[in-house]
Amino acid sequence: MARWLTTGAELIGWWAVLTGLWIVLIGTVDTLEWAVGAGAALLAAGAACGARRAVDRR
Amino acid sequence: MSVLPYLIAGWLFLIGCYGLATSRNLIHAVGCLAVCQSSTYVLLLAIGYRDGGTAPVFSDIAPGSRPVVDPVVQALTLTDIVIGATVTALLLSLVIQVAKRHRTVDPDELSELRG
Amino acid sequence: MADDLPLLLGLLLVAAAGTAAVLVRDPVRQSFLLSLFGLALALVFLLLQAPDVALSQLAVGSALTPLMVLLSVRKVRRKARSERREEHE
Amino acid sequence: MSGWTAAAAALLLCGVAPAACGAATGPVRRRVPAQNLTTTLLSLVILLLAQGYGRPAYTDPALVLAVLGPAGTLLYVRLLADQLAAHPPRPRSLLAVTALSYTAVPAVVLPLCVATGPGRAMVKLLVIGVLLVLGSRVAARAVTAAVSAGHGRTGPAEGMSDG
Amino acid sequence: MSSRLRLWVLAAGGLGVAVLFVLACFDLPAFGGLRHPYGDRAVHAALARHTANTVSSVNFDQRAFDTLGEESILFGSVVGTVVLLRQTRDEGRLPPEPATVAPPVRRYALIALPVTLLIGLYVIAHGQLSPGGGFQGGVVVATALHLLYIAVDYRALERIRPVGLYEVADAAGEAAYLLVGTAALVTGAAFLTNFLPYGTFNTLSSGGTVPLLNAAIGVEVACGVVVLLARFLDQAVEIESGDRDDEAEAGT
Repeated sequence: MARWLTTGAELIGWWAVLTGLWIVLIGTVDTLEWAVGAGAALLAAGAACGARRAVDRR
Repeated sequence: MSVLPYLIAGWLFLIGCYGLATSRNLIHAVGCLAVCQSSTYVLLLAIGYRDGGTAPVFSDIAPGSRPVVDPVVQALTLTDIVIGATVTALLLSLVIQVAKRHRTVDPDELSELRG
Repeated sequence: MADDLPLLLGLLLVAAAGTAAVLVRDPVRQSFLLSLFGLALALVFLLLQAPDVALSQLAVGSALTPLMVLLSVRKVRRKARSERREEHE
Repeated sequence: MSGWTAAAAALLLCGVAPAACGAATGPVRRRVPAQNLTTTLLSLVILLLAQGYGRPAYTDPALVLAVLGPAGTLLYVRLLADQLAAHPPRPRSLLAVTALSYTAVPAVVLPLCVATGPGRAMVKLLVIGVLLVLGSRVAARAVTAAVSAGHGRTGPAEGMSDG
Repeated sequence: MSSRLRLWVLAAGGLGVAVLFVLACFDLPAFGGLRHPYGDRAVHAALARHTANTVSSVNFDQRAFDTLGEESILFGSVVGTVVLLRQTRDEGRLPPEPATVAPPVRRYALIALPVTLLIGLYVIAHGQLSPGGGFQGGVVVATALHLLYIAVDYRALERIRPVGLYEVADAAGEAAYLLVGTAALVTGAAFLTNFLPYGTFNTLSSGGTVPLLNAAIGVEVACGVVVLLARFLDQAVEIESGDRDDEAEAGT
């Protein structure tokens, strides 16, 4: 249970940071940008968590 | 300046050909081929250039506010760069196969093998 | 003329890096020069007002091409070394 | 030619060209740090050109170079670890290269930030600056680590073994 | 042919090419000239279709069929590499050894991987607006994953890289491009016509089919490069010829 919580917190933390980064990168902000940015950030956050686990399980 | 970019493109092509013909290592030859290929990029983009022009990308400037360079040659070049990289990968894998089968990557030794 | 100065520098850099990349015969050393050649090309593309093409060249030239070349060198040399060792036995 | 473009040309001539010469010649121990310095400085040149041409869109190549440049350097460190361990670079020269990028990055990025004015574009510039500093720092650390790992082991050939 | 003779032949050919090329250079439109009929028309057409990045418009709309050909070359060379570098019967596999990596380098890789991935996705998604597109962004995305090999080790990369999945996605990217093109046929237009509404200029949804084709190319390039590099890494790190034994620590 605790592991799920930490993984979830890690994912959400990365997701928030990366969505912020996306908003910094783009030119004009609108709803679709937010949606696409959030999706891309979720993908990258998933990759971040997967990479960390792959490195830790060595 | 008016023909210098063209001449540089030609020079890259010729020096790449020289490297290809005199190479003693197939991996080196693949690198020379990449140099040859790049000459076409320089030539194409130089032809599309316009004095005082800017990129034909209107995300941050209003259309028509500034003269723009030719987008067609840019489109040709940018796809070819990525395609060129994968073709380089194909050639390198051929080199690895040659090394496996003939135990050498020297083209001269390879032609001796064929007799 | 002054406006063309960066472009002139970039073109000379490209010519020098390309020539050096051909004349250096060792593939490992050549991979450094190919990476520099890629960077110089990207600069020239940007100076020719082609940021898309510069981006393409940077993406390919900075990591992908050197990685493939170095991995091939490694495979080929490793092969050659094991063959040579066999002959000695 | 605007001041920014002139600055870019100057950085190209006095920064990128010597660094590229360093990466093109000499032993691997000099090539690897010089290659990293070249990518860092080139990224700064691109930022200056973007400002000189008045095109914020031109910063995207600098952004990509800021993340892929260190990746390229780490790649050389990784695959040429045995050569680096056999002939390690002097710590002083590594330090000099890192110090050079530490000074060059703020010296270019901060004036650009002032010229851009507050806003998301400025944050983007700062992100690129942070990525460049982090990248040159980690490249130097990786070289040092490869050298010390090579010394900790028995044979130099071990450096290329891999997983 | 002796190498001496070969050099003479090369010199003669090179000299001929050089002379003809220099003569041709002086007949080319002068560098920086102001007349670009094709470019002007392409810019006009791109603006008419609400695509801010004219280069993407040329690639994925005005010359989309040409890009299909380019993409097929890419697909073909990926397939060719996979076939050439497969593991043959006389080759064995060595499990990759863990590499010793300095903690700061590993930390950097863990931070840089998602950031690079996001930048790659940004480059793909904004291909029709700012410089970038599927070709460039795909390579950035693929490089992002390989940070795990470069800065950690091969076993870590193998855990987040199921190659089979990427092979399927590579083919799916190619198929998606064709399907978008065929969808135009259904609406009664020609193959690969831009049939979707063009949208508001300079927003993410502008350009009609351009963003879709861009995304398809992005998927294909990213997955194609991952598959390519997987083969190279397998050959360089894992696969050993039959006579291997003491080769565990061999290298360059």
